[in-house]
Amino acid sequence: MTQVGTQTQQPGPGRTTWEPRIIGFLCYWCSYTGADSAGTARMQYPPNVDIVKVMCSGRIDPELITTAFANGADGVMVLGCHIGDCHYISGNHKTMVRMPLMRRLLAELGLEPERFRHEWVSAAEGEKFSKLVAEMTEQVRALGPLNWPRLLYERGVGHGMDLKAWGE
Amino acid sequence: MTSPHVKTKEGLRRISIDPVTRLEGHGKIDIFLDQDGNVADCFFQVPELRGFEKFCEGRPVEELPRITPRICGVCPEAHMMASAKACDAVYGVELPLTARMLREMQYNIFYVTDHTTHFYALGGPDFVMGPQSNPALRNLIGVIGKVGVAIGGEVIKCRAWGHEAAGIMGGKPVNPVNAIPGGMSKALKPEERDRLEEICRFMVEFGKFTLKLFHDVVLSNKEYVDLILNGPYYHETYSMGLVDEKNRVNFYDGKVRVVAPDGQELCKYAPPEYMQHIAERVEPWTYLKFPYLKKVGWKGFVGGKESGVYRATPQSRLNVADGMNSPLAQEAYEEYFETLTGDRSGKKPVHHTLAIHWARVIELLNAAERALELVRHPEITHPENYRVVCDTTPSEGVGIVEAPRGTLTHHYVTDERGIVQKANLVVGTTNNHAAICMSIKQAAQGLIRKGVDVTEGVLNMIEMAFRAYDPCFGCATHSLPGQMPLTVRVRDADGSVLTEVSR
Amino acid sequence: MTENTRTAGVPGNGGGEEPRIGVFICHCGGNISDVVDVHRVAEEIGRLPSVVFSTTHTFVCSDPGQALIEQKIKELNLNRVIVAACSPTLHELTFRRTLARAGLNQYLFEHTNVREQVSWVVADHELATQKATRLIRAAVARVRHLVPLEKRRIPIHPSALVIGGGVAGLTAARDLGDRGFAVTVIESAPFLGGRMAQLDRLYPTGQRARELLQPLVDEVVRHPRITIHTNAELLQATGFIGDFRTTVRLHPRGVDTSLKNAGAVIAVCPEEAPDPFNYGLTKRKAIYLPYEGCYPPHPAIDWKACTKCGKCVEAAGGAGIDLGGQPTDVEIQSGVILMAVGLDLYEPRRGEYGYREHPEVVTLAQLNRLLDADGPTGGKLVLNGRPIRNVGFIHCVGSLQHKGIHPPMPDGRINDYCSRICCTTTLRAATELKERFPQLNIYDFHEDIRTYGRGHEAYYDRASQQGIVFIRFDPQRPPRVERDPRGEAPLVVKTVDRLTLGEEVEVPIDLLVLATGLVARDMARLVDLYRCSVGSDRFLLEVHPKLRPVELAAFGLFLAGSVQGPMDTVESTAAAAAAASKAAALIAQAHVELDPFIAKVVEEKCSGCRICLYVCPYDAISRDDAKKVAVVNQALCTGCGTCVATCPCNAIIQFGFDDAQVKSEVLALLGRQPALAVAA
Amino acid sequence: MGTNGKLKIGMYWASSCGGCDISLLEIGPRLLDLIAIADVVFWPCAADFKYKDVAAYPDGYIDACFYNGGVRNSEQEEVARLLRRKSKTLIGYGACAADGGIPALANLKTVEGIYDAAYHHNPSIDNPNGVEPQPTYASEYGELEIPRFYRSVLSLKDVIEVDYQIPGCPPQADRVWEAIQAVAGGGVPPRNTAVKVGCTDKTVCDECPREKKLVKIKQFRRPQEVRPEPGWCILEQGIMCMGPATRSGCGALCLKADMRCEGCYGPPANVEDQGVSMVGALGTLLDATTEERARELVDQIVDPVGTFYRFSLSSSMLKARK
Repeated sequence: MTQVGTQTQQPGPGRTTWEPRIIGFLCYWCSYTGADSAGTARMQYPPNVDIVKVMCSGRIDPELITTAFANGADGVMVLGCHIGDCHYISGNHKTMVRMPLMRRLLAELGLEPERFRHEWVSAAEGEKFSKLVAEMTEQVRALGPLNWPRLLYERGVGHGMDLKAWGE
Repeated sequence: MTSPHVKTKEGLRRISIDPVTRLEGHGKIDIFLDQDGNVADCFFQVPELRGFEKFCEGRPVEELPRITPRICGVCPEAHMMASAKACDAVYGVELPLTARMLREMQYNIFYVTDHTTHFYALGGPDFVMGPQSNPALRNLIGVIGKVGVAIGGEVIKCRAWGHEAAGIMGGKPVNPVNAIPGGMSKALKPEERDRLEEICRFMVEFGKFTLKLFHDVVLSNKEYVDLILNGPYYHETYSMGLVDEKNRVNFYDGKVRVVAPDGQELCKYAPPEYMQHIAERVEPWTYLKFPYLKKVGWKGFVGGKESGVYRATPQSRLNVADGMNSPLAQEAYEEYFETLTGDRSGKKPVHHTLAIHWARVIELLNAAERALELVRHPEITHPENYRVVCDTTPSEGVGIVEAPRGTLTHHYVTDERGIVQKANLVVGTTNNHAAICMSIKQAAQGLIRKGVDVTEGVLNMIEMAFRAYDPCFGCATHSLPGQMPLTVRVRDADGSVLTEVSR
Repeated sequence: MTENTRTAGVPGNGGGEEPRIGVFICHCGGNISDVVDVHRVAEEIGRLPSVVFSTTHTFVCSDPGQALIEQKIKELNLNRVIVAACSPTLHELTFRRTLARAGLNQYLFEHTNVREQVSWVVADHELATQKATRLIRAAVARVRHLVPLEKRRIPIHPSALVIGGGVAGLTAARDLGDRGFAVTVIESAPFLGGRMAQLDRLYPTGQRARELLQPLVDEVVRHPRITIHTNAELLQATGFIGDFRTTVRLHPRGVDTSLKNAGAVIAVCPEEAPDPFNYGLTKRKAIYLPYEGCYPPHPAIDWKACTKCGKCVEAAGGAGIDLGGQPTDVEIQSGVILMAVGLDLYEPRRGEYGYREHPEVVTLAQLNRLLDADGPTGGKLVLNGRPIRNVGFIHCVGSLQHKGIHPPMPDGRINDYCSRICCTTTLRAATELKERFPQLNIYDFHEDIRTYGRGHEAYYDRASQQGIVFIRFDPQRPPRVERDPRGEAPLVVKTVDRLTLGEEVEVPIDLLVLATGLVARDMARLVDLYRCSVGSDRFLLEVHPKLRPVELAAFGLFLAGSVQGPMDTVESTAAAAAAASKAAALIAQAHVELDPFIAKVVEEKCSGCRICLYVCPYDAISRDDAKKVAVVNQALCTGCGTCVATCPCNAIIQFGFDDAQVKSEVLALLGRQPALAVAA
Repeated sequence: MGTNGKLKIGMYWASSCGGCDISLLEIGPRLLDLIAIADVVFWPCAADFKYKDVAAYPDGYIDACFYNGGVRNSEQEEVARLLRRKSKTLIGYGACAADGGIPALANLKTVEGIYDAAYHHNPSIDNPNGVEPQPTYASEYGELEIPRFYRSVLSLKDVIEVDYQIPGCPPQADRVWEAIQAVAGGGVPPRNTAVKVGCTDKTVCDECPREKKLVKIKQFRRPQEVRPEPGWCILEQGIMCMGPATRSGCGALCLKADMRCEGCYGPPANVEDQGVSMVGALGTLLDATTEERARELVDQIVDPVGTFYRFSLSSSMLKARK
């Protein structure tokens, strides 16, 4: 199953061992710019977190998070402006409420809480960003592959489910 | 569909009353014949398990009165009420008079609706049309044809009005939502009350009519009375039912009374004590458990004073009670025992399985009378007392009501936030599971013999033993208007089908 | 350079037709290509369905690079373009314009960040190459769902409202007026000039503040296109960019220009109140003029202090004074609004370095008033009669606060920022003192000294030459101010000097000056009325410090001066001028064009549940009760997308970020779609 | 169509409670209208037809077959496949068939846990030998069979292709009748898409008579803890009402009884996952401006998964992992 995840998640030649596949939803004005400043400062961090940009963390529909897990993500990160620093006044207040609730919901659905992380990263906090990515990558690596669709399939859920994407 | 490779012991034939499983689901009868063609053994299997007891864990206790009714959408009120009473106990709250009356009234109206369905659609046709009559007519349509279209209209009206009443009180006609810890979710408005009284008045008339119909069609028919009294439909078992402080039948509240086959009281327990009196056996060949009387003990599928097998049916409820809580039903109650015991002193109990139908009709009338009494109570529309607000710390509680199909027990344990940690449910029909197996076996033994053709009529008479209980395995065996389709496949030792009879 | 061209597909310009995607991967010199195998990436991406062209280029942002994009769009009928290069914050707009020049809708573009977020942070070439491939593959999936968008066009009323009559507000007003726009200035105080009027001499030139302010005020008040309202209170605000409607309440001044003998009239007034202009060092009458040459030139009445005794009316002979005036409300229409409300000075807590416990402890602002030739003491340095020998300055009072050491402000935060102007102001004052009173001993207690501006450092040098003693204290152990037990001087300041490697020092002090920092005004009303973004330092927050430094996120709102953070007069006027020119550029057009990335309610999907009405920070969503659906106001919407995540029916979409686009991106990143190597 | 030009319809019930069949009876007098336009060729609880009859029907014989209940064991899956073959149009009837319904809450538990509660550790159990039901059991006389118990409750569309679905627990009679007419009339929406009929494309809020005051939730309350103010939005009063994230069609009956919406009509149209849709909405409804307050309010929510997915766990994005 590890191989399954790996082959499709890591196209091209090279590594065949499993690598955590993490989706990071970032707000544009703070966290995405924060990621940029980590780059400008040439801070090295693991490549496992792929960034999806939205204008405000308040746009991060919980459905996007379940979409990521349901389609094979091993972890999900949600990063937004610090409270009080929202470019859109209070957009991140919604994030501030949704994410803890999301965390509980995911746990009750049987997902390790460590696979979901929600933090505030300002445009200036490139270092915090790179640290978070490194931490997240390691804590997900420690948990091993999630591969939710495969897992549900084995549980007998969704007999009609197409597992081709997972190499079957 | 028992698969062809199923092995049967040398020299035995298997009769599998099988589409019960397939089409109504949830019920499957296997009859094994010995070489002489006599019944060797008989199994009634319930292939359904949904795990409510487990997934109630983790739910907020106040939601169980809305979750557990989905155990049975035919008698959701029974679960809602038992669950709500368990919740009251969990919070240790005392209900105001209005709240208690609202619950009991809603429950009695439901009783009328439910018993109506069973008598006219399920049990009745056998008598009205005759047990061996043409199956195509042995159904509600047939009944209507015989006793008149007007009556059919009344039957449909009774159900329709019953569900209208449920809607008025409970929001949804099916799976109502209005019982909460501490009472009901809303008060009864005067205009709603007026409509309910109209409905209840009608139901009392309907109950009287139904009882008269039972007299005219059944009791005045020598053949039927003989079948009831002398057919292969007689077990002596313990009886169980809920009684009020005057030992009168009460469906909503009271103590559980159990009497021995000879009528002596075995015990009378309050809900929290149920565990000292009831235990449930597990058998590997069915998903449904077999409750029995702990004090007497489990001796297998046998009747008598030594066996813990008991029945919780309308007849059982009459057996354990000293009377009814409404005048007309009381008259009927006395007549019931006089007729069946032939003893004017009102000797009890009776054990004639088919007479359960009669008891059910008496209960129908009783429920209607009781509902009318309650709807007329001046306090019923009190704007405040329809509930209390729970501010105590929840812990543990047991709630018991009489479901139409038997004593229904809900038992919850919660944490201090009222989140359910453990749930135990002893469901109505389950009480009768062992007895049903015995009744079917007895009927089969009485009816299937060497040389006897297993005809459709024979099958129906086996089924009558079964149907008398109005069994509700996920309520699947309700058939409206017809009856359970049956096929008997007679297999030889290799399990291959020799003959097949269907209807 | 690698080219992977496929010519299948239907030509077109986005919107429904079969996508024809062109991908341009930038080497950025070697910034990207030294780590990422851009050729391999281009090759793999070239094999994705709908990608008809994929290539690499040394500098895609260069003229030849852009020319290549234009050429390929035309040549291959590309209807989607992806550039994988630096961060979109830098060149997204550049490439949008490129598309526009090529006649392709500029929003059929996606900018993938493979420099800041790949080549600069992932050393391993293989991993970097894989990551770049993933990100671009996601972009390919995303652009398939792009549709052509048009900018919003909103008509502009060619006028501006300036809130605040200080140096920033006045500068901005003049610049806008000179450009020919109608400008209204509203000032809450009865007089113009703000903080600057209270200053004495300004670094770096040492000129008198009011001498610089005077001509600006004259210019503004004489300006034909500028209307001024003093005593003006913000009441209501509606509307949006191009057509704001602001209602202000004009409180009565009590005095008008027909008053002739102001001096005599003021003299007869029996009521006195502390004079805020002198930071409470002196008192003033209930009818007063703050300083010589103020504007308006005629007095105002402090209604809190006035008892309406009528003495002034008698003295004035009945003319020019009205004690019974009522406020009037006026509505001001404007296309844009400039925020120029300035800032406040930090007021030390009682007991902070002995403040308000020892009369010898004053703030830097108060000292400036004392040094002022027109000040309360006519510039003489006396403090309740005593001659002064030792003067101490303490820096960073109310600034650079440290968690755990400084108690938090009422809102629970600490002022961890540098107020920027205090160091130089302190040194300027100290050097002036030393020049005017050479016998003084001056001690400068600081945690740090920041003289960052042009000519600022000169003050430090001069101070050193003048023998001013610098003592650097440890922020963990700030100076303690006590009564001098030996009575040599009223006070003694005890601290540890880090410059002398932790030597304990006790300095006798006659006058202790606290260099208080700058804090944001209480702008609750303003923030609420105009939906301003506020930073964690409580100052208003610009859209982007470099890209859009004087704009607020809500369209049509500009930041003029120190409302945005601590600034000296130089920076304040510069910022104001910048805001004015930005605003002018906007209202010079008949229409403004805004990015189309806004929210839209899909009516047939909306249940009218009203939940989105709670969410919009800009009140851009209302409910059409007739249709029972929500409606988004295009001009008010800033495109944050919060309502999209809120709507339980998925009835709200955000152009450029709708669910299909974002989800397809997620799926592609996870290796779902589009399937790899379809036509390989 | 039969020779008499009438529709042939069928009804089956699987892992459900029977409420669906009752609800179909609730169309009452119109039952006769139904008989007028359709022959019931298979409806165990309403007419006398046998499994072997169905097996004998040619494929596609039944014009419209209503299947209620989810799929929890091998038998129910077999029947589902059989009926799919025999039916031109197969309709998933009720919340269980459409989204798993309340029985799907069992997916939050392991089968071992379910057996443990049912057969081993509940207080009234007397099971000295630790017996559990077995798919096949060798009795003294011969082998007995019961269906295999699946590890999860599946929605019908997880097992077979479904043409239409009618949501609700149970579906409300009027809506059902409309749906039957629609289907009988050739079925307006395209088939084989599991498209939901017998409901509207709005949410329960659309039908709810209660009014919002546009105040945010300051504290969550449970039904037994408060008497809701009549006429005012239940959710704004802090009672976790699923109305905003629930498809309409029921007529907001529960709210008329002063109870919160349980969500029985499943996710709104255009929404895949009922639970996260509710989380999205709640994000803006809670009265929190600090993280502490936000956490405080979130902690007040009891049993999110059992509340947000009470009827739709089987059709949710993540189902459950137990």
